[in-house]
Amino acid sequence: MLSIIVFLPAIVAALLLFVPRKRVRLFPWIWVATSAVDLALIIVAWTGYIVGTGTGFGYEENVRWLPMLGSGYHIAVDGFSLPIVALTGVLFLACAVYSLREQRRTRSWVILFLFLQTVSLGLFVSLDLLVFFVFFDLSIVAMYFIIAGWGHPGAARAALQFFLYTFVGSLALLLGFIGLYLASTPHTFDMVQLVHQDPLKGDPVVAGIILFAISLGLAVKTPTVPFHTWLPPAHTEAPTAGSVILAGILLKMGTYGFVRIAMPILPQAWRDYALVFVIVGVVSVLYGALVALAQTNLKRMIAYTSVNHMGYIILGLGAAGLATGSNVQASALAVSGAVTQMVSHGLLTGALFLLAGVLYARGGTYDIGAYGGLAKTVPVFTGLMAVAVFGSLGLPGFSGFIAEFQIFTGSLGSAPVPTALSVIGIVITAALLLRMFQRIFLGAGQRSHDEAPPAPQASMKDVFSREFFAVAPLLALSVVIGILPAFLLHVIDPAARALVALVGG
Amino acid sequence: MNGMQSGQEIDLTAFVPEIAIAVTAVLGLLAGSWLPRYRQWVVRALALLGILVAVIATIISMTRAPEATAAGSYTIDVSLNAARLAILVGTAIVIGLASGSIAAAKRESEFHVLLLLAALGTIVLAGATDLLVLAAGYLLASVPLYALVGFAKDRLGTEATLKYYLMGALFGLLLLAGVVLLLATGGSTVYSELSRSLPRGPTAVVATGMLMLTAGLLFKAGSVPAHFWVPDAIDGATPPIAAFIATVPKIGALVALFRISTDAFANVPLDWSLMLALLAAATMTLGNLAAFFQRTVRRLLAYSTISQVGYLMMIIAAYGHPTRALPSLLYYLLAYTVTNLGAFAVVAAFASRRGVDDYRGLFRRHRWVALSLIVCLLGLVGTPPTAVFVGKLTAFTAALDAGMGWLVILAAANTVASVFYYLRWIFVLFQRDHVGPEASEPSGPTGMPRTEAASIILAVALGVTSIVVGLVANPVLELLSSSK
Amino acid sequence: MPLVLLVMLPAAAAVVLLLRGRRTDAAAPAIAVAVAVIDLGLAIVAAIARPSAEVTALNSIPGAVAVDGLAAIAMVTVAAVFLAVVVFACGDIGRGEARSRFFGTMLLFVAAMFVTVTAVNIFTLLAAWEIMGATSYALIGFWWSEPGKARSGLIAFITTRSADVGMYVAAGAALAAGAAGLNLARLDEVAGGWRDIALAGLALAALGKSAQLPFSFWLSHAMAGPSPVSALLHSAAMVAAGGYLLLRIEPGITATGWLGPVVAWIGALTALLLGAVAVAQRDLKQLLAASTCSQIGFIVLAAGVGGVAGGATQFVAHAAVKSLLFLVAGAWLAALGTKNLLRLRGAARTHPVAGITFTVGALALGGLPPLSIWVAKDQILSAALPASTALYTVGLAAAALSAAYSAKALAVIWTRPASVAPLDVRAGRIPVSELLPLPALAIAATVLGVLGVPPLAAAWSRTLGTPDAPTSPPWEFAMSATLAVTVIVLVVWWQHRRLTRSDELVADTAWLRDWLKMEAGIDVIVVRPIRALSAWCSRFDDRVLSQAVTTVGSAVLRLSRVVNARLEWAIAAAVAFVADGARRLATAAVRPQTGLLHQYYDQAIVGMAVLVAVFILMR
Amino acid sequence: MILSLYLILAAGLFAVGLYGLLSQQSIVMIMMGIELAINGVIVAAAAVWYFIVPGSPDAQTVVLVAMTAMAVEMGMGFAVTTAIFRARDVDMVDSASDLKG
Repeated sequence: MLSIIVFLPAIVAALLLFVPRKRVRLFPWIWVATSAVDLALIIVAWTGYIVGTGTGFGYEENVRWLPMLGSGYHIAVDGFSLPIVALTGVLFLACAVYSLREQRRTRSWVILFLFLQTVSLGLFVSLDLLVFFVFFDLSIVAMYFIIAGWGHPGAARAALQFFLYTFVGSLALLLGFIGLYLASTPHTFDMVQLVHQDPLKGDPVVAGIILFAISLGLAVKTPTVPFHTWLPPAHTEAPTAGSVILAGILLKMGTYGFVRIAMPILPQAWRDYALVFVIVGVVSVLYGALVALAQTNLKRMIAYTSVNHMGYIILGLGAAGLATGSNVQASALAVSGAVTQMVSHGLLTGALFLLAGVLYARGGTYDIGAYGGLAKTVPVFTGLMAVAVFGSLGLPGFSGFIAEFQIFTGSLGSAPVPTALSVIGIVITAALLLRMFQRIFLGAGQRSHDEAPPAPQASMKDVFSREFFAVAPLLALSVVIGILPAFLLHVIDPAARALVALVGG
Repeated sequence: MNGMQSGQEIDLTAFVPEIAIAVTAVLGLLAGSWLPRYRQWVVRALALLGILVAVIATIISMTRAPEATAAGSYTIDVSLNAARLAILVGTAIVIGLASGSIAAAKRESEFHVLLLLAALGTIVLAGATDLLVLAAGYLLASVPLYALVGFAKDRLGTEATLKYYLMGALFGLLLLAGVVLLLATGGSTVYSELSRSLPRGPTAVVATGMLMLTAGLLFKAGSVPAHFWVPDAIDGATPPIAAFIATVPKIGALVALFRISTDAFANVPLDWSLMLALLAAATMTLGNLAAFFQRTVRRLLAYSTISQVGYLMMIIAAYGHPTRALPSLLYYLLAYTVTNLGAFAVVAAFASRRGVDDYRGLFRRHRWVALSLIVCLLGLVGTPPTAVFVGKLTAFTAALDAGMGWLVILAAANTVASVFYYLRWIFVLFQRDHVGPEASEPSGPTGMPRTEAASIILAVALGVTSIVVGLVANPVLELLSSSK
Repeated sequence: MPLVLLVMLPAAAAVVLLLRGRRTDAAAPAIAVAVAVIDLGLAIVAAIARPSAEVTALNSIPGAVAVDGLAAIAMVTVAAVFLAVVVFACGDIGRGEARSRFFGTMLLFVAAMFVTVTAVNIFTLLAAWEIMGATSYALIGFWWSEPGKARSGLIAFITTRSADVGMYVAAGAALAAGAAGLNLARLDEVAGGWRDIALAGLALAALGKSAQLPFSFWLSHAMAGPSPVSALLHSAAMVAAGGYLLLRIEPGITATGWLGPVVAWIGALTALLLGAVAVAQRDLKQLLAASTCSQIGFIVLAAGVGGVAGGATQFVAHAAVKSLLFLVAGAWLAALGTKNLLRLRGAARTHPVAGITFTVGALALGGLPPLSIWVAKDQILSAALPASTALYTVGLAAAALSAAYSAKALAVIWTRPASVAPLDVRAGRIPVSELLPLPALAIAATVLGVLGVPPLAAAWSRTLGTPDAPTSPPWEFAMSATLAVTVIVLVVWWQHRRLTRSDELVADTAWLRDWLKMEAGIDVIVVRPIRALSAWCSRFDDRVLSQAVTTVGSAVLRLSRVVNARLEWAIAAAVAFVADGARRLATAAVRPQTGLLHQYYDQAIVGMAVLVAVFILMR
Repeated sequence: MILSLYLILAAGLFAVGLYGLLSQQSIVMIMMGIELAINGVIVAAAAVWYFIVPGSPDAQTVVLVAMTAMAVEMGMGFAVTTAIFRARDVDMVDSASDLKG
């Protein structure tokens, strides 16, 4: 079941390689169909999971792949992976719908994305460090080609920077994994066994080193300050769908790695260094918000808000490590908030990037200053953007609020001052997002701007149906989570409690 | 001398592969001198047949227990068998690559004969457990290659062969000197004897002898400080030969180095492991750095092979933990053979394109070749799930296990650096859309010579193989770690 | 069930209207009115039935609403005022406008307000609270195409939200303190620092929403919105919600011990200073806005000194009065196209209905006995008196000021315009739909005073579940009453004279001049100081407070620019440095490959020699 | 005692040869140097056989191997020289330096 979900896109991609180029117009539709089927399967799996145990691992598959190296093809879903797998399905479907009109080398485009979907799904379900790493690296490769092949003029450089940066991270990750492998007896890469063994209980120094290596790898991917400098150029140069997947899925690989690997396998080390993560989180929150406030390029701005939103996740997870005594239950709230934030950020930032793409398709520039008073000409677009903006500034009724409220509430007990500081982040975020919204859409009309030639706005078309149906579902989903979060949180909660039971002091 | 008593009578069946190759070579020579030029393909077929026989024999001998034969001077065990397989398969692939350019050329038969002899020498190198056999193997593996590098007799080829030959001569000299020194201090040339007697010898002399002996192997492997020939020879030779000298001799040399380290040098009161680690570090770093700004694909691949040898030496430096190191080394060698030959196959398929930029837009016209090239290059980087990734993984594990963390960190850093130049090549493959029309291409979609079809097919096949070998790494590893 | 309907109905209607967009513009008013009527009914039902509802939201934190005495009162008030405002808006928001956006947002807003008043725990409260803020942004910036409108909305939203930070912190603190499910009612049970933090956070959020010092300035920006919006925001919803929240958590506030006085003093000072500001205003809506601050200040004061009953009375009374006044002001704005006091002169005469109702409202606002606000104020003051005399005095002064500004407004609108250039009557007919709600509100403003009459007051307190309000000594009533009356009379008389005087009356008699002496005396003794004080306060309010905020804002901007420029650059530079070093090394690494064989030889031999040396020395 | 003399002789030959192949630029001269050095090796091997491991065939074989190597490399060397001379009539290594970098 799970393997089908994971490999269906790749199989389709492989088949597409044999379809003659004449049929290229079919490709986007095939992609849409595939993603839809995959999503349907995921939903089936979700329901099955709830109907079944509802806790622990479901749909477990464990095939001996490299017993010599104590590694196997071990996959399953649990409260952490299931929501993100679902998110993956949704976002890829949205991208598929959005790129129905993709003209440039459609064939490779579709194949790459299908491949990337398999890679992402595989990473989120893998319970084996090597399998995780394999997918982790392949995701970098695929994204490199997407950025380099379809990006804006400066893409080559940005792509290379992205690749080198994240590749360094992945190697640090690999070294950390090897360290875990050598530390465990019997030697194994299997996460479940490693959690069971807790190999480095007695050796804080080595545990610290390994945690550092792993965290470095994940932090680059997440990204947290100060490893985030690859993100803005990558986003700015990447094609729209690429940015969506990059922000919505690939960034989650980092944070997911923390809850899946770093915390449960190295609980003691996590406790010892939790404060570091809390501080890194807070810095990312405030720094990201401040820098985003100064941006004039829409995509850069959204990219920096990603840094800010990821910061909340790190903060929550770090606080879970600091929790003691009565706060442990609270930290369960923080962890589930962190996971919720992953989903929420995926949906909302995905929507924001899609809308940015729509804007670029109209105006030909991401420069905020080049627009003004668009609400007159493109009401529907304006409405969508307004919803996305309010959602991602954490307004109640959207998923973002559910996530951030849980994180703040759960973290404050364990880390009062950092949390209080990071709450300020939501004010700054609100200010900058609304400022952006007002400059582009509200006001008398477009202001004359020196650098950027004013975008053609009288002739500006409102969103096409494909664009609408790519964005609207994401926002709708975010609202559903914001109003009825129970269906999501009940899945996450057991996993969060289990994790806190491991990590909580 | 107890080696003498044991295996006085030599069991020839154990040597079937070597014999098969040798016989094929002789037959090829004879046949080649009689056959008219347009029938010389017979020799090629003959060579392939001989290789096939040798491969089968090797597979059979894999089922038998390891044994030291010929007075303990030649050991047939899993490492030799793995080396045999890699070398034979590699040679076969090279023959395939050459089939296009060499077909019906005059002296085709000599080409194949020389190739077979070089392969034979390399096998001997891999199996030798006696310094003399090692020296003989060295000569047999080197001399034919000198001829092959200059086979085209063109301006660059002759220069390449000149440099290759002179470097080889120098390091052969050093190897002989080393043999004599070790013989003088150890009183024997058999590894098992040496491992017992060397520790008692005068350390300085032993150290000198060890290094001089190793120098020869370093030359074959193309490692610092004997790496100077690698870029020039690979650049000057024809692509098939370049593929051969960049891949096959290294197998024998590295296996021999591992063997001599474990069997002969293990007990010497010197930090041999650290010595090898330093050599590995120097080699991988220099190879990567030098590759950074190479403009022609052959030199780029040449330097990348140097860096790969560095990673392999990292495993050898961990010879103290053979249970982990040996399978890793052999697996890495297999993976490296497949992947590297795959990359060279692409080069052979498009021999007209020397510069990296000539590959602009390849993805457009030859999707499959381009894909397999990408696979191979990313494989050389060590991207999963290609074979080299598993190799690198085991290599890192072995080195960490041997407590050489610094070396692993350095290797990781080097891997990152290597990404830079591999990606530069890969990126060019897609670049066509940024530059103008297809007219700017050296060879249009149809303009590609028919004769290179073999190389193209091989390239794709090798790309696929290097992924498959990565995915089914486990049985291979189990096979390789069955002994020791 | 009625509770759920009460919230869901407007919410659902809002969603429909907002999603359909302009297509439902025609139907929007009708829908809104219908919903408002039903809601009023539901509110009354709920107020009697006292239902409660709960949905599972977060793990261990439900979204829960329930109706207790305070909530019941607030609900009914909100529903009533909302109905009035919506009816008014049918006329005020013309056909051309994006009606469905307007009414949709209004409905969303009121739904949020209902949740706010009935929220059981901080989670529910915060959710509704923030939605209220966001919708207020949308409402204030309703005319987004006009420059500055959206900005005003932004300032309002951001200011209130930065105060809401307190509420987030409060939620965390409450959870850390172990208040089960962040229950508001349980806050006073838990002990220790967490409780104090939680309550302080809540109080901060409340003060921000209710535009108390030092947050007051956003309220004057909120005037950018349409009049119905101002009416709703200032009377019963947004601003009042802050006071309401303080009343709700009053037990906790008193439990902390230190928080009570702080809150009380903030309230009292706001009442005083903003009252003075109001007096100085020349713009009717601005005047009303400032007066809102000061009136809510009394509620805050009540919460600080534990006078929940008085606070609640003030809440209700002020809701009626202020919505009335704003609606009238809006009506005039629509009809006469101005809200400038001087140009509104005599408006009451040209529009009698509006004028009379306005008068009633203004008198009530001025604290004229026995109108509603007088009663409320006295309840509060008598609660403040035992707490501290100083507080009481300040409150009294504030009351006097409120008398003053109401009187000023009254005098202006009633003074017959100067004969020359009368503002033409036919210029603005006020549509019936706008007049409709006024009388009802006026009556409410009048009669709500009965809540203070002892028997009813007792029932009132029981409803609220608070101890009976301390009955203050008779002299207190007497004094406040006389104070209010005197001030009103004096100011009206003086203002009226001023207006008439400044028009004509060229020649005047000595005894009149004597009057003038008296007038001068009053001028010197009372008016000048008030003027000066108010002028200073308004300057302070404009310059210092809002300036402070703008400076903070710009400072943040500057900081962010610096961060963006310097740090980003530094990190990038570090990466670049590494890359550059690698480049150098790379070029160096190729150098040995000279192509000259004898140099290869030399290098190789030297290398071997070095290796041998190293190897030997290494052991 | 005598051994050391032989060894000194061998070392001398080796050193001279090494000097030759390092100092010379003409291919033929370099080959001469190599040959000299190999001769040194042969002498050393013979001495080792005679004085250290008499009776063992190893040392003798070394001598044989060394001589073979000498012969083979000689032949190879002249082949290469003629080849490059034909290709670009030079016989100095420093004039064949197209492949570099």
